[in-house]
Amino acid sequence: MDDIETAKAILVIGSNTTECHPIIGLRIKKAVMQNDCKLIVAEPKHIRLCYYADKWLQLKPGTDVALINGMMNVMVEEGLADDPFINDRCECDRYDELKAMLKDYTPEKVSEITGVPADDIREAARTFANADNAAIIYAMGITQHTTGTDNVMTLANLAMMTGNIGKPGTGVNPLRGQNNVQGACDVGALPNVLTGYKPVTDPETREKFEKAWGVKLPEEPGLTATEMMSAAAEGKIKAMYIVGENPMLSDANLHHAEKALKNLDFLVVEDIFLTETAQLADVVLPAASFAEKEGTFSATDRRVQRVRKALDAPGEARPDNEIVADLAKRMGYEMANVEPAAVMDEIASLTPQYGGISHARLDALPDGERLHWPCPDADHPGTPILHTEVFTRGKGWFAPAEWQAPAEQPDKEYPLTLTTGRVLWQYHTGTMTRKSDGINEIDPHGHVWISPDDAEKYGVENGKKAVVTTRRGDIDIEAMVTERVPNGVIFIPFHYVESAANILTNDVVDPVSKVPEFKVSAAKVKAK
Amino acid sequence: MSGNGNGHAYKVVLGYGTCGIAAGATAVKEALEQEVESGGYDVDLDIAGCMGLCFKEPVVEIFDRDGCSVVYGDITAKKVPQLLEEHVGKGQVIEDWVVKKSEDPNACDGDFLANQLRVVLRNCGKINPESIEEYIEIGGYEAARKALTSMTPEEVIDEVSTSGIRGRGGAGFPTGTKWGFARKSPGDEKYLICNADEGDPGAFMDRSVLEGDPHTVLEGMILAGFAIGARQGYIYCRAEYPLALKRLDIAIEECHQKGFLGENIFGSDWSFDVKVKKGAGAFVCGEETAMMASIEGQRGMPKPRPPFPANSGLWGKPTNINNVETFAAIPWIIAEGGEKYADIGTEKSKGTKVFCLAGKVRRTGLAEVPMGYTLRQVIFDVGGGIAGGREFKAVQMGGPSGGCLPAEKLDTQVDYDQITAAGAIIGSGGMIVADNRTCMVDLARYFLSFTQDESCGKCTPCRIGTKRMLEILERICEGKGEPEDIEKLQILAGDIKDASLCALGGTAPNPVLTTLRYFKDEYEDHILNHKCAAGSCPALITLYIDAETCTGCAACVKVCPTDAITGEKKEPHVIDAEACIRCKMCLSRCPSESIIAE
Amino acid sequence: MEHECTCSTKFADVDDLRPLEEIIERYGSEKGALIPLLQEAQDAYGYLDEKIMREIAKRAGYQFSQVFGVATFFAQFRLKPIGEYLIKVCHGTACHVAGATQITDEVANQLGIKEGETTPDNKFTLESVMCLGACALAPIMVVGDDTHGKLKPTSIKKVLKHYAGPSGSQASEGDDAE
Amino acid sequence: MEQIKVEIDGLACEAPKGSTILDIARANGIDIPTLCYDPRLSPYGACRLCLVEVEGARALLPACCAKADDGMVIQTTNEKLERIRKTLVELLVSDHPMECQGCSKSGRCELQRLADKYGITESSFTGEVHEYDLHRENPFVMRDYNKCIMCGRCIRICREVQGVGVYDFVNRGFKAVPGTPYDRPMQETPCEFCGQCISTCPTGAIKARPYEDFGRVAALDMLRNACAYFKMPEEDMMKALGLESWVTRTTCAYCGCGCQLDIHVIDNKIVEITSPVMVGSGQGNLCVKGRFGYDFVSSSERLTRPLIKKKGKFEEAEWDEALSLVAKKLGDTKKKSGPDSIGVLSSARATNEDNYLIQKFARAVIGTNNVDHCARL
Repeated sequence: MDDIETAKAILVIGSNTTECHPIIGLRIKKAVMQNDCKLIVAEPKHIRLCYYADKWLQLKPGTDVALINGMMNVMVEEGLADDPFINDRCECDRYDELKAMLKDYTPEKVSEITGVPADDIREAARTFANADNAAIIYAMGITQHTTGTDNVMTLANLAMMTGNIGKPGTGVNPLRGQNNVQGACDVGALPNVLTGYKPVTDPETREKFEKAWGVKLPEEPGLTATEMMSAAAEGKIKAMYIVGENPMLSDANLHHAEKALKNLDFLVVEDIFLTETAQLADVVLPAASFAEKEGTFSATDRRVQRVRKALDAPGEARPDNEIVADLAKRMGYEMANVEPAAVMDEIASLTPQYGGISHARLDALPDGERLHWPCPDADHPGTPILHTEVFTRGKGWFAPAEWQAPAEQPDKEYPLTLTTGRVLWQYHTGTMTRKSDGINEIDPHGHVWISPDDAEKYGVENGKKAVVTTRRGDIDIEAMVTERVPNGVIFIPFHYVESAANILTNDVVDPVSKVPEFKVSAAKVKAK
Repeated sequence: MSGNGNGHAYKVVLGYGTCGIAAGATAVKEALEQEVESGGYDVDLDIAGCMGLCFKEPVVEIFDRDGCSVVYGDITAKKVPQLLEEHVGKGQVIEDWVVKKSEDPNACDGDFLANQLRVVLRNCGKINPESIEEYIEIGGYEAARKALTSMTPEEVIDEVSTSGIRGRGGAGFPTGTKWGFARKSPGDEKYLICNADEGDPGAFMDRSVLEGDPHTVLEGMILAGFAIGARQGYIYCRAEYPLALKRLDIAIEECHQKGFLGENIFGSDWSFDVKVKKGAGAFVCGEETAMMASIEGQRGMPKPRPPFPANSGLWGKPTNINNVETFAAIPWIIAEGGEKYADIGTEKSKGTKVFCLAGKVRRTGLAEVPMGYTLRQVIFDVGGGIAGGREFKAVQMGGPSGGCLPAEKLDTQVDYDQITAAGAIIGSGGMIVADNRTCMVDLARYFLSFTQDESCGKCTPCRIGTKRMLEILERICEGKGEPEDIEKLQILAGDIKDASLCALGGTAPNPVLTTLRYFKDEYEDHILNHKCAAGSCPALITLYIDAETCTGCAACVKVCPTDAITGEKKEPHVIDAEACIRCKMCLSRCPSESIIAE
Repeated sequence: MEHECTCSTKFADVDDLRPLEEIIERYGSEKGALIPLLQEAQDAYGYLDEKIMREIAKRAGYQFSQVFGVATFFAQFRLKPIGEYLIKVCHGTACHVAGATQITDEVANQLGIKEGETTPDNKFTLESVMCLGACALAPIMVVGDDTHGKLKPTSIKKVLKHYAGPSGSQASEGDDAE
Repeated sequence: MEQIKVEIDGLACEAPKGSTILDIARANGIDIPTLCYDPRLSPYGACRLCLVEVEGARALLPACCAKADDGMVIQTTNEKLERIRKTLVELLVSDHPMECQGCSKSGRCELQRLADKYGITESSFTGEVHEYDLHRENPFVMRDYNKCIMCGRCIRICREVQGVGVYDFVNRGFKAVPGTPYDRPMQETPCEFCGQCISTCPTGAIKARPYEDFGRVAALDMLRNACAYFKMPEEDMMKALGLESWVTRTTCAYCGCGCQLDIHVIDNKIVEITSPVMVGSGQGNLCVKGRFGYDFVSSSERLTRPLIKKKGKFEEAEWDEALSLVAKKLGDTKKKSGPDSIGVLSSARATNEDNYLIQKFARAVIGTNNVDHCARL
């Protein structure tokens, strides 16, 4: 991420970077303000980055694939693609297939789908393609769609087509939603892979871990979080152990989540607060916060950094490692040394990417204290930029994707498109930020953002309560009448339990990633 | 301009610059127009910029068919009918009103002009500044045409280098060298700036040139732009000079029409244009980096140099900045040759310099003299000595960055190095003459309060240092000075000079340092004896009425804010020293100058 | 001298944004045009109201803080309304030596206001300014657009009288130089 | 990269071309005092403390701005330079309330350090001092411009780094002061409360208010008063008291940018969060959450004992009881309905080590791959 500053063009799509990833936002701003970088922002609502943008493409929610295909159409038509890179580094027949598909995505047609003027699409395409090095930054605005996987593939197509892979200031850069999403995935907190993304279905992998752990391991991939909820609702999952998560505010279609959790025979929640989810639990285990324990986080750019204990946990709260180990012991499994440093050594021994990472090494590093994985051995300096020579899988693989409309379209009864997200002041379900007095003084409650025209149309007043309804349910929330959202679109941040946006969101998921479509639901609004 | 080629018997030219207008030239203009019309005189009426005879404004010059002229001063609307009737009607000169006659240059006050050598001011007062035709008629724009059509930029720079001219804005850096830097600095986009932000109190030659001969400045800029490779020029002019701004706008418009500015000027493949930027009232914007910040739309705060503007100036591009007087001399240098210019002046200071004579001198106005004249020549031969027959005490040169030179330095030659060695600077060329009623401590305090007021506040020494110096001086003027204050002033002055970010702060202590050098006794008098010998510092003087000359008119009584003056009508009055707050309001009211401050 | 100039121009009301829009449009996207924008806005409205500066910031793409910073840096900009006639007493060196302080005192005395203030009838605003470059006629002051030179405290009353009548009805004879 | 050689105080130094004199000096362990310098910002050259003498140069050069040329011979200290620096500090002190005891910046105030270095307790140049009102109208940023030394760092960091521009200088000369237009509260500006201005302010002019106000200050006050009294930097004082660990370097638990935090703890309470300058992804910059969002750690609502729901109500329990119950219930479910009837949700906010153990627990202990976290949410 440090090299973002050197990019000469940046496409930010589906990411309100300055509010959700403020420090990466600083890097983007620095690139624009001090290094003459051209910034293209593709985003339905007006975000702060728009002030710095050369081009703001105000697309309709859920039309990202169409927009990017449109930009690529322009690049092909105008000969702006990086042909040497494509010939050298990518599978050429796949590129031909992509080109064939792109023919239909003329700027005019795309303009109809996305609402972005055709000339803006052309200009954005030229700006991006003509920059020496151009980076793409995306976040949940790309992934939280039924077409999330297509969205990501399409962005990868764009980066490969322009040769913007494997150099400083380029790449397709996902911004992870939470501090250690990257790390949780790296160490196997996923149903289909073990650490280092090794599939559970691979016998060799299993054998390695079985040997290390001394037990037989299940062969079939497990259920994802959203599937577990459905399975719980159906009675297939009977007990759950939830550590530090709050699906009762973060899941799509909360009424469904509530039903699922209440249907469980047994629920144990381990957290630092009595969250909405913990309140449904049979047993609640008090955990230590990040400031009260040792360990590591892996940031969004694969930067592994230390977490250190700064103070003692309150009362009898215990760090997660001790609780899990204690529980395992009571269930007949002795976890060897669960001191965090020893655990990291165990991870390193089983995970090639983390092979050279240890607490001792991180602690001995001078300023910066980071190692980017892959870092296979103790002498390896880490890898800040991926794919410099070849792609992980060899030749670059273009995956053409046609645009598909979001699962739920506005209609007569629900004429508005609801999209959700975060605001600067709050974080996720507010477990942490809403316990901070100052932040609550500045940002005491949530708002539904609505355009002045729509506000008038639906009789909603600025600063007054409104009722927002979708097919899943309804919430009361204060209205903020603002030109930052276009007509036909409303936005609600999801941090606030008293006006929980996820009561409204659609729990239909992307077929591959299983990510729900938080970003698009059909909704209606009226004054309360 | 010489003669009047268009067939009239006389040409009557009215000096119509800011000084003239302030002295009532507009009424004179109307009267002239009305009288010529009603009297049916065979007269070509015209206006011109300031001739520099500020002490005689409004000024009217009348030319006959042979080009002989008579300059009349102190003309009012009431005098106009008589002037036309006598001079134009009867052909008789009104001797009492004459300032100068062309056939007898030294008569009357003519020696004011006769003792000058005018290069920069060569056209001021002679041509109508609002007419490009008049400028062209006397050879204007020939230098630019010659350079653009037959010289290389390097040749232009060489010619300027040969002339030896040094920047007239104050620092005295060789202009040719400066242009050479800008020329050599890499980059296609370069800028040229004309510094017309004449901020030094007491200097007004730039205003006079812009009002009297704007085309000379534009021609100088065209030459400079060509020489360094800049296609865009800016004139940064004070908003306090509305007439100069108006005439610049007219001149630029005329140039566009003639093809002297814009694309492919003079039929060459060179393009150059000029935009006027109006200053917004900050002395510090005379500093190059602050001026550029201001043109860029920022607070006018200077930046450290290096990088110098020649490498990284306006919008980060190579930029060359010269002041009005420098540009005004360039066309002459190109037309007449650098060597001819170099023949004038001293070894290290070539050419002429315009000084603004003001203060307690008899003849105030613009004096352009060859470098090397002595101060005595300027003040006494040109300026006619001290007004009111008082005694010369000091001359303040270079405004707030300069210093005060005493009588024993009157024979110093006017030349960058000698004036600097004496403790002042040539600066922009202000010369304020002080007589024995000017308190030198108060003058130093005045300049400090000026720089303190104009400090941008960026660097520590200037922002707080000059403030503390001013506070010490204020204490001294109020009679509350301590003996160690002089040492404190000296420490602060030295460190502020060394440590300040820009020239404003770096030169701010100069007025204090030179007054300490030449008039330390006055400081000591204030501190130790609580006396202001000049009778200037209110806290240190007493006012009394000379009973012998007082007529008892009671004019003073009416203005006294504390009713401290009493007396019977037509009898000598007295001032109650206890009640008197020494505001000196009465002093200027007294028709018989009977009130004395000591 | 006569007063044909724009001394008695009525300024636009700050609630009327049309003159400002015209100014902003004229400068378009010209780089670094903040100072001329403020100058023209002040010419149009007589001073820089918060509303006007906010509008300039928004429309011309500046931070409001930057606009305010510039407006408070330069002496020319005024954040408060002024009277019909702005009186600027020059305090350049020549004027200082020639008694500019007494001139300011006298004007203040005559009008019953302090430096920087406006008379209750909104007729006059008194300011001290740096050198106006007419040093040879020191001390001088400018009323509206008219320059008055070689002043003495005794001549102030007469000068002010010319402007004191109802708006635009100044006395015709105006040669105040002595 | 092209290298140049210079001599600083007699020491031969080598550095990449384009380095400033200050860069080279600091890289070689030569201390040049500064006040308006922050490596995060473009050089400014206003405080004049870093003036150095360069052989052959017409004037003293500010080391923070002046680029070194090959072969330069530089003196960073001599009698003249030290005299100037002393005068400058005295001038700053002459308009600064030297009430260090009671100022929470005591011990890390850059002006205080310099005043100590030059032995200045009060200025010999007395005169007018500013009397501004204290600004404390928002919950995060407290401004006391009487302590401002006009280095402009707050203005520049807000513009150059945060790209916001809450402040600019208002007025000029001695009257100039950084401020919001019309002195409006910061909530009425585009302020994002990132606190970058707090992080760069060299004196007590801009401070973090939460750490001033909320009853956490008693111990800190004592510490800082001690620092002021003994004229000791905070770190040295902590070391002297044997409290090395009071500042802990860790990684922010919010968005995933991976900013490095220094958590300052006294009496098991977080008293301030700062970020080390030029270290980690934030380079010393944080956002409102990272800088001010850690009240929750010491919240009274934290869970402190295990809870077991009995008859629909939570009751506090011993760890042993709670864990035994969980082990039994999970074991029973596994036995009855198979391991895949159990789901485990780990946390994207937990550490790598904890996540590893949790998935290991699911797979090795329960025997299911039903383990996931909220990556998708």
